[in-house]
Amino acid sequence: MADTEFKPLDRLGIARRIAQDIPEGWFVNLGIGIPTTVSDFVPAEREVIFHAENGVIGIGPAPAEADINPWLVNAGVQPITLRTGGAYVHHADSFAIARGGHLDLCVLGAFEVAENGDIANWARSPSEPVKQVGGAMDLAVGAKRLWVAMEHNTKGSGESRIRRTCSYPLTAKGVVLRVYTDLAVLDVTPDGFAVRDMIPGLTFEALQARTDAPLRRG
Amino acid sequence: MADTEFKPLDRLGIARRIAQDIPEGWFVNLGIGIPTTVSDFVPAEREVIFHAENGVIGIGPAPAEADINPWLVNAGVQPITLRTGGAYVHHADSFAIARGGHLDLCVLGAFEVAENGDIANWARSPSEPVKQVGGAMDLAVGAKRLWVAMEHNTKGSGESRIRRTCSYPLTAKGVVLRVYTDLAVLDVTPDGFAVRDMIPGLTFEALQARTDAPLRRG
Amino acid sequence: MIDKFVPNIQEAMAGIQDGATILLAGFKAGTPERLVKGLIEQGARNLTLVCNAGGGDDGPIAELLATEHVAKIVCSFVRPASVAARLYAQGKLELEIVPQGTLAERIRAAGAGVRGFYTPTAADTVLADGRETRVIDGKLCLLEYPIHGDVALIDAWQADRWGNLTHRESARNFNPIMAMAAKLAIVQTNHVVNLGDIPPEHVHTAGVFVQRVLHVPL
Amino acid sequence: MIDKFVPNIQEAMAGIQDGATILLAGFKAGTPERLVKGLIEQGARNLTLVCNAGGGDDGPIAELLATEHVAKIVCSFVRPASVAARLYAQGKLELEIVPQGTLAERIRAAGAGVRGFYTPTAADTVLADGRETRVIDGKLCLLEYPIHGDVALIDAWQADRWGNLTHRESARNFNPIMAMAAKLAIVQTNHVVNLGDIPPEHVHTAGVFVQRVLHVPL
Repeated sequence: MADTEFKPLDRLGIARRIAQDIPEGWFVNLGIGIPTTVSDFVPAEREVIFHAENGVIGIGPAPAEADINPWLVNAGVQPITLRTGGAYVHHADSFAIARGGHLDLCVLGAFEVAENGDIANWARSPSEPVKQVGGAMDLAVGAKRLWVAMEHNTKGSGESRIRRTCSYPLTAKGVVLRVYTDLAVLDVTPDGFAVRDMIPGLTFEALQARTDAPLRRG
Repeated sequence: MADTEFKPLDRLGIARRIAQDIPEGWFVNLGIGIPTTVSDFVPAEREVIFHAENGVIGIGPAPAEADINPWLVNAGVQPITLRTGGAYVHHADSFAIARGGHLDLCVLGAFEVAENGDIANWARSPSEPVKQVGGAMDLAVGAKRLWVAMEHNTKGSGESRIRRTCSYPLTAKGVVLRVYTDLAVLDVTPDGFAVRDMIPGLTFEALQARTDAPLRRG
Repeated sequence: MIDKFVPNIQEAMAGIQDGATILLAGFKAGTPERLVKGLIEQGARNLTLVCNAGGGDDGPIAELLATEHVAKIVCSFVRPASVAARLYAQGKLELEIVPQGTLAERIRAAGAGVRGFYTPTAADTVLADGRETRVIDGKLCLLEYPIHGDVALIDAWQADRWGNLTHRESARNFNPIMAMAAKLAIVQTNHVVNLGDIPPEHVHTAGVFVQRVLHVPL
Repeated sequence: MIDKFVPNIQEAMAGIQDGATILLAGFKAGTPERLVKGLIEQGARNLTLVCNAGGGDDGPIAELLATEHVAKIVCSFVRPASVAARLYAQGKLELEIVPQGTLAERIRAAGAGVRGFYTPTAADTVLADGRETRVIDGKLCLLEYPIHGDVALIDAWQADRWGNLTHRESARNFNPIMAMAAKLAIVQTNHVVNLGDIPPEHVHTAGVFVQRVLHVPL
């Protein structure tokens, strides 16, 4: 099969694909990057309640420039709105939601995901001077389900981010349930990654060729 | 000196005596029994803020019968009012106030207080089937200051409740700073009880005769 | 459309299993009495009941205990004159006494994902006999574990269809933290309001913690 | 009459000692910028700063760090392009990275009298290297200790003379829990209101946690 036969999803395409799988009624936290844009693809009439670490429950669509409220930002400190039925809580209560198992889903970006569900998303080396942990470790272990959104391969060398084992420092061990990439949707199972969906035109073999970890047909 | 020369305080008299010593601005929790009535003797213009374990900050005077609000009770489940400036919090936040060192003072009743500051106020034997712990252990270790209000001697046999060591199960060790009884005000010091005040007509010797623990002149 | 309202008490109480742990909110005020009756009618047996106190000779807790569907009660105190005290004396009720602040904190810990914590409360009392303690910063502390509920029975003043709640005055007490700590939080509310009628900064218990709501008018 | 208002920034910041631990609230929104300037003017040195993130290239945290009065920063992440990152690289700033939820919970623990707690967050990461862990219910947990502040710098929307506060929308974030966790909570408020103007069920931070309030109009 020729690589030209398929077109990888762009970042918004990954977000759109994730949005398809979120049912009404879920409480969901979206990490920074691709995940943040997932909410744009969930129609308002499908009531999904988005949570931000800084104490916002029920994030609405981004405001028009003229309607920006400097007191109201999301976890990426971008201006947001609150939808009807939302609520504000303080930081410890907000993380009680995340850490206490009350989020049906968290979607995080990552550098790498391993076939045992390990996730690495905060540093490229343990000695990295700049440590961007944020709330990822709390969300990764606390949410009922953790999905990851990321490109399947690194930009430069094309290395697989879907790995037998993570090479970067871990965010948490054994927590990822599913990965959405620009090429496929992979479930983490006791027997490793199972391919649940692929983009049109991509074959299993071509996907495997781009993937460090062994894949199973879903 | 003859015993007839002094008149022990009644329970309200003990409460009144305690109220004299509470300065404006303190946050105070009052236990059940004698302590509850302390607030009646703090004039409203001296702003002392009373806290109840069930999440009330700023207890006001008892309501008239016609004004009873069944949603508003104190830790003894008696109807209360809230004074202007008061607030409601939930039970964990309420005990965060108590346990986190935010109360300037807690006044508890007790069966016994020992010269090292131990307090026993919840059971007469460790095997007692009926255990009335409530919030006393939290308050005793959490408040900045613990004062005790109680009769100096037991009703029947007249045994001293001011003791070298407590005979009943402890509520907490080494936490009492001061005891207000119907006979005296005693400070707990590194050298044992120091008499800070006595009721009119009572001599030091007569007080010592009624007290198990050795006393020092204050 | 998310709608957590249930039409009747049977649906509110559906599925409660024998052996379940029931968190029952209330401190006199704020006790969901209709739900307690519903639990009796529903008939689940061998329950563990977690509540502030063991109740009296009448009232909702006494009624529930009198059915002998409760095997164990976890609370901060039991009155001598109470159904609970008599059942305990007869060996028909197991009893776990927890200081009230520790009880609140253990419940909150369950809701917040805290797996254990150290508190000085009760550390130097008989309640710590045979249990794990450690000295932290020179203070003897007792290791306490979270109290998770299978079910929480919750009282509210107002509720909307997302399960956002307000509680009146001191009727708040254990309601917000017990809702957090249970897999299934069942609410009885005096008033039903439209989504958005509770201002987002005034929500006392966020809908993320609530699964079912029954309207029980005053 | 209790009156926690101070007339100017000098009195607000008076007495902050060299070596103090400063809890600085805010998540972009809710940062008390006037108080940060006041801290710079006040001139205390060798400070430990506890805040969500290390700030950027400008803004209040960057300004404060640039004065080199801060010896150590405790936060959940540091941006590569930031004053904090550069000072750290130069060896002029000590850095303690704490997952954001653990940070919030440690601050709340300080306010609530919790002496230590176990959390799965970060337990299986390099942040746990050399630290105490234990398995609770099959889950690896990390022992965390409270973060107490000597001073908290707090932002509010409204304040009354007892120090009761409201916070606007997501500007609540760390403000209520940092006020709880410090010996001296200094507040800047946009609005001054009369006692009682904040309804008792809508107080976000109770006056019991607040020591000084400075009016800083919008």
